[in-house]
Amino acid sequence: MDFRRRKSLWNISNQGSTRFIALPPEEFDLQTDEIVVNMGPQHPSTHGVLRLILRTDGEVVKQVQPEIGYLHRCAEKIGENLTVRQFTPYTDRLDYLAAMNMNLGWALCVEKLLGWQVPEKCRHLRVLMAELDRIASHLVAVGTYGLDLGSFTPFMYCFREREKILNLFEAVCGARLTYHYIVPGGVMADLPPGWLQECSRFLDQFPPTLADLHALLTTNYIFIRRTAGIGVLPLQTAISYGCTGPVLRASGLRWDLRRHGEPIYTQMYAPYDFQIVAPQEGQYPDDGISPAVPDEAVLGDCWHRFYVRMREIVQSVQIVRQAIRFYQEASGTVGEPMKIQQKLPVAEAYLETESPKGQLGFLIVGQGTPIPRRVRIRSGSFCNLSVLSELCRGCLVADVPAIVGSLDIVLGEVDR
Amino acid sequence: MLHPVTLAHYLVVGAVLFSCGVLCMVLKRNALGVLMGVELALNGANINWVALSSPALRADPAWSLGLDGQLMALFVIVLAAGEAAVALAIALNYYRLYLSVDVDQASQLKG
Amino acid sequence: MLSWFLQFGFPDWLAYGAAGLVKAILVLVLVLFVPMLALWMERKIAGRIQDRLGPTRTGGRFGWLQSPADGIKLLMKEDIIPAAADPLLFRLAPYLSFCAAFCVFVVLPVADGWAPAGWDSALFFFLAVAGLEVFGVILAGYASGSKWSLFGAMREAAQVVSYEVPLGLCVLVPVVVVGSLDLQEIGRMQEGWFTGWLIFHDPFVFLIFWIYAACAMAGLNRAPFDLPEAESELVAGFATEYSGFRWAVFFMAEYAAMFAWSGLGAILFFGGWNGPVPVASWLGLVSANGPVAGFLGNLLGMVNFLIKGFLGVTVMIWARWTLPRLRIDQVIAMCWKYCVPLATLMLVGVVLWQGMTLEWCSAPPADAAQEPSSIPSQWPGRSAGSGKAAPAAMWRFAGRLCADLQVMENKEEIVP
Amino acid sequence: MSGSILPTILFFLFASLACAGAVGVLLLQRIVYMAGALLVSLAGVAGLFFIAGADFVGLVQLMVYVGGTVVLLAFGVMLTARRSQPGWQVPAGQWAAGLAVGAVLLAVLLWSVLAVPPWRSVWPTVSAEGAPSGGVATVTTGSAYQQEAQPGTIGPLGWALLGVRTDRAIQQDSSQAPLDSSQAQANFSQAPPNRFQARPDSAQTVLDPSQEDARQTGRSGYLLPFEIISVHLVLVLIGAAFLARARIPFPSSPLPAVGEAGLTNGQAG
Repeated sequence: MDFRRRKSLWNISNQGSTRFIALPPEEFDLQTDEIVVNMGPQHPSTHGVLRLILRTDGEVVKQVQPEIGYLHRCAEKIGENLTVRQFTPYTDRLDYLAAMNMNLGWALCVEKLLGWQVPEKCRHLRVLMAELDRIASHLVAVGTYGLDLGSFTPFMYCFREREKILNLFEAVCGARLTYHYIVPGGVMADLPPGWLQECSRFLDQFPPTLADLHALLTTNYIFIRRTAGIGVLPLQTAISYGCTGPVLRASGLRWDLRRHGEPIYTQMYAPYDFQIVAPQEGQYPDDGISPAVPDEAVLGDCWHRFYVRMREIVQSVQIVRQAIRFYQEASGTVGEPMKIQQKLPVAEAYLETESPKGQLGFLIVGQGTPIPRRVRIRSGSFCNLSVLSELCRGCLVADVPAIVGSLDIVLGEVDR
Repeated sequence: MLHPVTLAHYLVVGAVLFSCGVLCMVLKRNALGVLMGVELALNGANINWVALSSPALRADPAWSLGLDGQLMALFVIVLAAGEAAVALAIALNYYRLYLSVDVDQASQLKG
Repeated sequence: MLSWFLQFGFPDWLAYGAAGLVKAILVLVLVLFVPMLALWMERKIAGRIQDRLGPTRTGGRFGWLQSPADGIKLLMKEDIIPAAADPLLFRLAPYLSFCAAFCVFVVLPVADGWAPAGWDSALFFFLAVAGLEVFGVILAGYASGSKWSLFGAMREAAQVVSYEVPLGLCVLVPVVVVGSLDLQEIGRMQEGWFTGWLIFHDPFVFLIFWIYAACAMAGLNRAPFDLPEAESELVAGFATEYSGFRWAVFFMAEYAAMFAWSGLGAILFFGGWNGPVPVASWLGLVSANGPVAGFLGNLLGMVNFLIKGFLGVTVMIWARWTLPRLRIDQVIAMCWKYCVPLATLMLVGVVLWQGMTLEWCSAPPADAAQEPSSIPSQWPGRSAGSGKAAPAAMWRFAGRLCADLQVMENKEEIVP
Repeated sequence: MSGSILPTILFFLFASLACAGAVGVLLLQRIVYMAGALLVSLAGVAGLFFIAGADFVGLVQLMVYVGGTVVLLAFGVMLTARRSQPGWQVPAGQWAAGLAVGAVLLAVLLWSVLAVPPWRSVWPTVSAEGAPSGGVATVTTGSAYQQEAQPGTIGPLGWALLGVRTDRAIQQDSSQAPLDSSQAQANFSQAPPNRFQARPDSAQTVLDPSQEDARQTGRSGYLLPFEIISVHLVLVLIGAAFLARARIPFPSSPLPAVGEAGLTNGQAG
């Protein structure tokens, strides 16, 4: 047990021991005894089995050290013992809140390795599913963020809408959490009849919920006071820690792999019209539903991270609407799932895609057999979590859930 | 002797509280314990004030303290609250310096 | 009740004891009944707010047996005391909390004359005893042997002790108007139409009510001020290690205190047991028409009071399921930076308002010799006014104030 | 009413609570238990105040002392109690010496209390409804706990803090009443003559009203002390806040390593 800790990747000390760094004391605070306290792994607001070791002085957090690995399931090692087709369901278990995006990243990476190209209809169907799941994932992020701040009702609203998306997914693939729908070579099955109408109906009735969420959270004064100016992540720090996704964009960088990624990924999104949600000089372009930025908000704080997700939901709704149209207009098939014993070339491929939590990268090293020599997963949540101890230094205990929630991590993806 | 409660009954209770308070001040090493002793002693004194002013115990106007006693008790209570706040602040500062509230360690001013 | 017992020739201590016992049982019934109903209301209202139904099955159509079912479940649960806990204090803490919540009902008049103890300092007793509830929570937090509990207890201590100050100032404002700390007297002052309620008396009382509402919620640790048990930060705060019956006792104390504070608000600002329309006096249900009519009128008044109290509870439930939680520094800052100065301002304002609307300020100074006649006989300043060597100005001041308080008691000056 | 045993029962209940709490504070070793015992003791004292007829003082005791000061103390205990336990035993010799001195102190106090016979005797009391009306004041022996008849102390206390002594006026009336009846005389004469009876303003002296007023100018209330104490409290508030937030660096404390942090979790004491 001790050995594992000494080998921890999260040894943030600069002296090579696991002792905490001695920090200069805060001058103007009621200093008393310092407590070392465990937040997690069984804690309501660490979003799973994350363990945070807090060194606190009263309510002031001196240092936060994340301890991870409680959900480690050797995903990469499993990938080196199965064929790539067999490993596809395992990618569902990485970010189980956005399993379609996990499937998509894996499928695209395998196709890149094999040099395959899926039919146009399949591409639009994949976009449709990926963006619907992005909505679902962001709804969980937004709802649980409200929960982290003590507001229960938005959580119920978010999950009510998410249920509708899950119903759609269930109609498509029979599963509500681990879909295994987007597979290398195509998708498992075409849409059932009437599905697109159901989806359109969902998209029509969904935006009022967003307005509710904006009223209950985004523009709520208490919410703003709890999030604005808290956990400010400067752009340079975000880049140097490898933060991606909404966390990076909230710090002001207009960077989205759907536009800036590799061709095999960007060509999927090329026909679509959507904004990359990132504040430019603290402001966002108008999208018709989102409220204005409050004065208290600072670029890169928790409020912006939350708000970027809220706006990305709007953009995803827009993409899904377009995808429905493109899918109906496209001709051809939705592709053919690859054979289980499909041999891989002796080559390697690395592809990053834009998952809801951040950039998701898969590395596959083929060795001429169906089973790859090496599978490596670059997880967005993991890199985003790494900046936590930087963000939490000197904050209050109540801010820790606020900051963790704003990073929107999923432990399945962090621990893999 | 026990049945109608007289002034002496109250004064005996006050004496017990006062003695316990003084002993606490003397015998406790924890600064907060000493503080509690002070509070006890003040309460013992307060009982005397109130008892000597009680219309039930001493009704006649010339011998009773009347409201004077109750007012003094009020002032004592209020000042004790202030005293406790300051003493607690001192104790916390002391704890910050020495990581202890043992009054025996506070010997820096000893000649 | 006391005289009823005395007429049978009981010794007085027995009569006192018996009367006290009967009253205590009545209060206990109220204190047990109120949390049951409030809990059911909380479930139903929360459900409706969150687009759910709440309990529907237990006990029929509205799930009205849900609270007793919960109570039975909690009673049947295993009694767990953590190994690190201090067993004595851990057991003691819930009862201490409940006792304080129970004791405040002793002075709460549910109808004219229907208070277990009608006391001329009832309001002060209420404040003093309600402040003792904090002890149970502090002891629970300390004795649990858990760091989260300790955090919760420290928050509770800081928060409740802070909010006692603005609460004390808030209740003083209606007291200045009425001139009595007796809750029954305050209730009697507001007889008649709803325009006679104190909240409509002058702008300062109207404004102070909102401060009172906010401070009462903060003093009760209700969301958005539920920091001592903030479940997303402190797991469950002071109640982390509690389960089963002991937890239920804490819970009952919380709900009983909620009702007590909203009942106090009803008495201080909304006429207490007097309905908005003087139905009881129209129907002749006053004690002047005989004991039966008086009893029926009081019954009506009790229904009025309970409705007002539960309306207050409903508002608290509404706020809880709508708003995010504040942070501890914001809660304390709100107390000291906003509530205390505002309440002080309102207090000064209402004193000046009373001074301006009273005739002794505007009327020319009367002849000193005539003054004693205007002073009511039961006011002690009467006899002293005749002395020529006395500090005449001071006695005149006192005498006039007495006279005006008397005028107000006769309700000739209550509505300006 | 004079034979009522109820006040006596209540007195002994609250007195035993107060004394037991005080002894508990003295004898208990754990600081948290001491705080609990202090709570019991102070609450008992509040009860004693109630049955002595000082309802306002009792409530202030509950509110300020029990609800404020002891909470403050408990707060301090929680902030500092983590490593204060081991090696804190006061030596037995000091205990013995302390207890001996305390016993002597208690003995002296008790002696001085019991040495004054009037304090041990039951006092003549004036029934409250009789006196202010100027009618025939009935003088009864025995302690009169007539809470219903007493007007309450809040108003008079408030007046006194504003500088107006209304209670003195009542007592002036009652002193004009025929208090020096034979029964009262008899009662007084039971007490042996001592210096307490030599006070010039004893009850037997019927004062001239104008003279009484002249005396009242000298003790016309507590406005000045009230103001002084208010200012004092503000200063205390500021001073305590300043002290508590002083800029003294926290010493580098030996903190547990991360590995030990996991093991020591959940143990607050």
